[in-house]
Amino acid sequence: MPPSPPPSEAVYNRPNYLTADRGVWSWLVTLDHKRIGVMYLVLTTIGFALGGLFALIIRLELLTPGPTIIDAQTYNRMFTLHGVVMIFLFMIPAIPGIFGNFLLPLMLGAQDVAFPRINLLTVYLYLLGAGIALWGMIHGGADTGWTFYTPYSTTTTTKVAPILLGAFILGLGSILTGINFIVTIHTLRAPGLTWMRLPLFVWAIYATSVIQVLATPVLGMTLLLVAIESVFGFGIFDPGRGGDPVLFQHLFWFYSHPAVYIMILPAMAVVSEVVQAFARKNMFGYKAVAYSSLGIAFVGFFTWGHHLFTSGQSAFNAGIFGILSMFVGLFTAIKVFNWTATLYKGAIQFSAPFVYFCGFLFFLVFGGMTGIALATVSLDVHWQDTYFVVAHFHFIMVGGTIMAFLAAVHYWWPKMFGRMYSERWALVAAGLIILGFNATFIPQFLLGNMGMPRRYYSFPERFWPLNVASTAGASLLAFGFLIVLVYLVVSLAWGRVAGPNPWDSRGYEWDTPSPPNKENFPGTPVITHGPHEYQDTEDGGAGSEVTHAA
Amino acid sequence: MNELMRTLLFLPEQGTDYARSVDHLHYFVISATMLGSAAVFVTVIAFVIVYRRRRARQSTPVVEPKPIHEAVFIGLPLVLFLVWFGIGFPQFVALQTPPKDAMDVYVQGKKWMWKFAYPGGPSAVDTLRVPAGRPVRLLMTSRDVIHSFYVPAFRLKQDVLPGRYTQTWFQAKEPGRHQIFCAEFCGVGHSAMLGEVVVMEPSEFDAWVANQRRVVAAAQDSAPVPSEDVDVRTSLVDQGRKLASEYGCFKCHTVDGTLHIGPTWLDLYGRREKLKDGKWVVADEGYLTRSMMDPRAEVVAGFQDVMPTFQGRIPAPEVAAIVEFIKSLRTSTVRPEPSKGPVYAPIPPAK
Amino acid sequence: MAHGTSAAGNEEAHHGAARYVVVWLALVVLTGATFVAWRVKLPEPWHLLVALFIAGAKALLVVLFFMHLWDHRGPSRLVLATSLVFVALLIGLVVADNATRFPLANPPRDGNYVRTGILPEPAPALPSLPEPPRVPGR
Amino acid sequence: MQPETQAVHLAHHFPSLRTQEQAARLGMWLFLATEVLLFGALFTAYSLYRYLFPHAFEGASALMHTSWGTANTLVLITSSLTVALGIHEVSRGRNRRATLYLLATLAFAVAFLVIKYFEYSHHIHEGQLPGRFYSFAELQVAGASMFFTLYFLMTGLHGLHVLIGMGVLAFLTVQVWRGRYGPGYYTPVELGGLYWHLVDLIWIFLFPLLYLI
Repeated sequence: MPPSPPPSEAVYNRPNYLTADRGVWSWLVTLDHKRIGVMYLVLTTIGFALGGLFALIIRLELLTPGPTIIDAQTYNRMFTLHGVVMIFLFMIPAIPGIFGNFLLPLMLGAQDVAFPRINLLTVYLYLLGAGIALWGMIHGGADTGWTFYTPYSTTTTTKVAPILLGAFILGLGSILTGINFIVTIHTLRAPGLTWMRLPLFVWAIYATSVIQVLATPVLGMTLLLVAIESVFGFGIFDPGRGGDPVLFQHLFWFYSHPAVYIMILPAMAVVSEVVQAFARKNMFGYKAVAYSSLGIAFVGFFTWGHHLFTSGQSAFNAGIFGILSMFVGLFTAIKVFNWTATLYKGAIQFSAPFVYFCGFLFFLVFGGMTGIALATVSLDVHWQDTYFVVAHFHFIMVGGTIMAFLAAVHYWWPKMFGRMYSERWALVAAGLIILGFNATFIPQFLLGNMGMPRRYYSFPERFWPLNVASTAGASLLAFGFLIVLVYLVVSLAWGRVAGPNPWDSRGYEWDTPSPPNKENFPGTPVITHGPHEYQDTEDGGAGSEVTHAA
Repeated sequence: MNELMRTLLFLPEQGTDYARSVDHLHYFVISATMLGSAAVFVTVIAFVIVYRRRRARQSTPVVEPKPIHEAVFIGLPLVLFLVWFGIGFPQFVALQTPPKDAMDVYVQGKKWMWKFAYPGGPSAVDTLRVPAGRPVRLLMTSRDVIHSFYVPAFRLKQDVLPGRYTQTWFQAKEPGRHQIFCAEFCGVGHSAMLGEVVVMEPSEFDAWVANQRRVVAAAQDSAPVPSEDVDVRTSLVDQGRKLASEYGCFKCHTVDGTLHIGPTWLDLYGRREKLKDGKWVVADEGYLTRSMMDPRAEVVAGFQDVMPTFQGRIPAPEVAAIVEFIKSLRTSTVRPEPSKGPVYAPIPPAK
Repeated sequence: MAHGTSAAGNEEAHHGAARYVVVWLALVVLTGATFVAWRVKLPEPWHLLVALFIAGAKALLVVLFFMHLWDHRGPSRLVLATSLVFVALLIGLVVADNATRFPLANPPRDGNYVRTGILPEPAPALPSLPEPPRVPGR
Repeated sequence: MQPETQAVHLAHHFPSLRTQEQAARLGMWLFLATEVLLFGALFTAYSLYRYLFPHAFEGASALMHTSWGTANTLVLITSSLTVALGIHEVSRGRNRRATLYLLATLAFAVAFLVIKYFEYSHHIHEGQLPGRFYSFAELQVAGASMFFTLYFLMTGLHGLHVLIGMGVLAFLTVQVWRGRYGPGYYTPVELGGLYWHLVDLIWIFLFPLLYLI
């Protein structure tokens, strides 16, 4: 373990953006992107806890083949709410909302995002959407699965409309965040910060915002059509009146496949920064990683059909979508190779964020390759709608996005709150989480191979042992997340003072005191070199200091 | 090698040649995945150990990729992925185009049961009998929502769309029994919508079909009033029991008093029922008929309103038969044997 | 400290109002043209193509001159182009799917199932299309 | 450009008013892209069902009042002209004439909605309604109700956008009349104009697809 900077040098910057103005009202009407990032941190963590609760109830129910703790109707509601809450309240808003908001202006040398008032509006849209969805859940909630396939979603007797309206409003918040970030990156870059000197975090957030802006409206329209169909019966998806239920699947997946890239691209953004900071090395193939983010964003729009291979879609379309899905997988492969190659000749500090990076890398490779396997059309026929698909996307979402989320929380915790978390507990929790994750989802791959369909309340005897293993893993995973929550909250008050740059990282955001001041930079910083250049940091090289213009 | 990999990956047995070829692609893909992730993992572990940080502010050289690196990083995975697609897609096209001489079977998915009908032959619920070695084409449709006909042993899955027909085919290798699942979420009974593919010797199958047809023909001759669907027994109560099983009422309502998704029918007729909104109602013919046509209007307290409406699906005489059957279910007159409605129990073929 | 004043921003300031009126006249003429094309009842494929072509021309005029894309180069054009490409992609692939699908997976064209090569002749009596769910009388 | 206009309108985090304008314009174009995709979903449904039910759509389209549709197209095109001229006048500082142009635009918008009202009431009276409510006797071909489902969905959503556009333009008219915007700073008026042109743009595509097939 390398010696961290002596405590005497670390000073807790006061007054900072947290203490600049007091009172709840100052938080409710703040336009400061850093405070909005902290608010998103609190809100999405609550969303994650709620979604996790539903997940545990599902895993408990699947402990035995027959009914265990709840009946079929409640089980159907549980997995629907697990899907809706996890995706719309955590996976999509979390990393862009927290770290995009907090770090983008710091990395670009700007005072704030382009439209601060719209930024605050997205927080209230998040609250409104989550409120309406929760109201729907309390009053019975939908039992259609988060995919709302018609005609089941339009003829079910449970209340689907509130959850659809909640998702619509959360989608609107997601669009506005996307617009905000794209305009910020285009117009508010500091002088000297050319596109090729942008941190890779900014590239990936830019790609995410492009998807958020261009894909979410189609979801909004589709959910609106389902609500209209279930209330008035216009027959747009009703096969009895000429409607085509597969059209809903086309429109839904046109959003939802790019949406899975909205979830993984911010994780790749975080990982690009973490690997450079903890290997103390510039990114191997900066251009390749930057352009592959844009590649994922654009080609990601052409591949939604691989969700419809067995849904009655024509073989001709299956061919087109199959080939295009291979190319989008290729961009992820390029990123993985470049991250691994970045470690070559580096100076790796093996602390918690880096452990999460290793977990992320392995799970993204394994999860990604199973994704490619799913895109070879004939294998998908066997795996579609089985636990293999459930395991695949949980490998990418939990193994990928949530690992990267934890890496980001640990890496930027000292910058956001000025205090260090306890390294020992962090490594213990990381180990538990990685172990629990494997124990939960590897059995599900095997269940998928055996042919256990997803969303099954009761299952034949032969699937029992693997389900017990998966439930055990799930409880271990939940325990790991709990430990992380505890020691992070504890570190807020009792954590060691971190000082401006505890990791001695050359990212632009580390040139501010921690926690940063309300107005990020005294003047307008002039950028004279690329991010993460460590070639002359030995014996206090001054080359890397950022000069502040008058 | 095939058996080893198949058991290693927990794959079900291979009922068709198509399943076998798909599994071979599966082994190729999974071993490449294992190799790829192991390679990345070992490289990372090696780099972490070799290039660990030695000094606090250690500087590192700037390493820029040479074009060859990018070419390999892009070329290798692309070729591998396209090869997989090249193998997988023709298999899928073969699955989607049944041979001309295939035997047709009409499949009908309905909320929480599978119904199979042979053109001009017998029909059965939840058991599909097919001859071994002969291609069988399934022409499938659904009565209500999207279901998905899934036989893991044949690596076969095809969604069943309401108001539309979808098709798929298979050719079972040798006799055996394989489970059918519904793979597209379709409500409360989604996990109970199981069926079975019974693969029989071709000769045995032909005998069975001929036998079934003879029974149906005989019943048609003896039936006094020729009606389009033959009622083997004539009394209204038995007809009601058969119709109740056909419309899937027994999936939610029991006849022996045990609690299930819907209220039990034992001693239901004439009982005073407390409704969800607190009102009391006597379960007479009117209430029984109304609750069949618009179930959500008067839901009995303590039960969810998940019953689908049968409005326009059951003709009046059949409604009357079902109500008669419910009226006959009184403790004093109920026969002791388990009253699971008789599904088309096939008559054993004459040896 | 702020460099550059904003007056130089709208360089189309020196254009007169005449440009808008000319564009408006062109739009009116095109609307008339499409109305006439409709009355003249062209043969099947051309009927739609001509109408869409004229609509495209009108849209281009509005976007370039009324919405000033003629003067503001750069990201705005890219944004509009990308969204149109994605809409075209969505429409193209959805219609391609239904065009190349198993014929019986589409609704019966004008009332009855067109016998295609898929079904062996003479096709056995197809079970009558089941009555899909009416949306409960809400 | 008077310094106090710049000081009043320049947000603290923008280096110059010109950057702020470029940011606002790019933000608006991104929002317009989402509107295009929102309607794109409906155009996809339209294209699919027109492919599946060609005869039903032709029969149903014959029932439409094409003359009223053409009138509506001319109304919206002229309203686009008047809003463009309005913005042009604001950029010249002639706020009084600009207000007149913007009021003319609002008048055309009202005219558009009135014509739509008559069309809707006629269709409702004839029973040419979407899905379950379709009770028009003469045209009983498969998919006929689907045409009217799409007709009411697309023109209804477009009408909603016309109403939103009228609200935005009304607010801007009041601000222009009060002199809040001058040659130095009139970005909000320009963005309001962009939104109105988009509403016109969508109708330009709706008109042939619904009335002229």
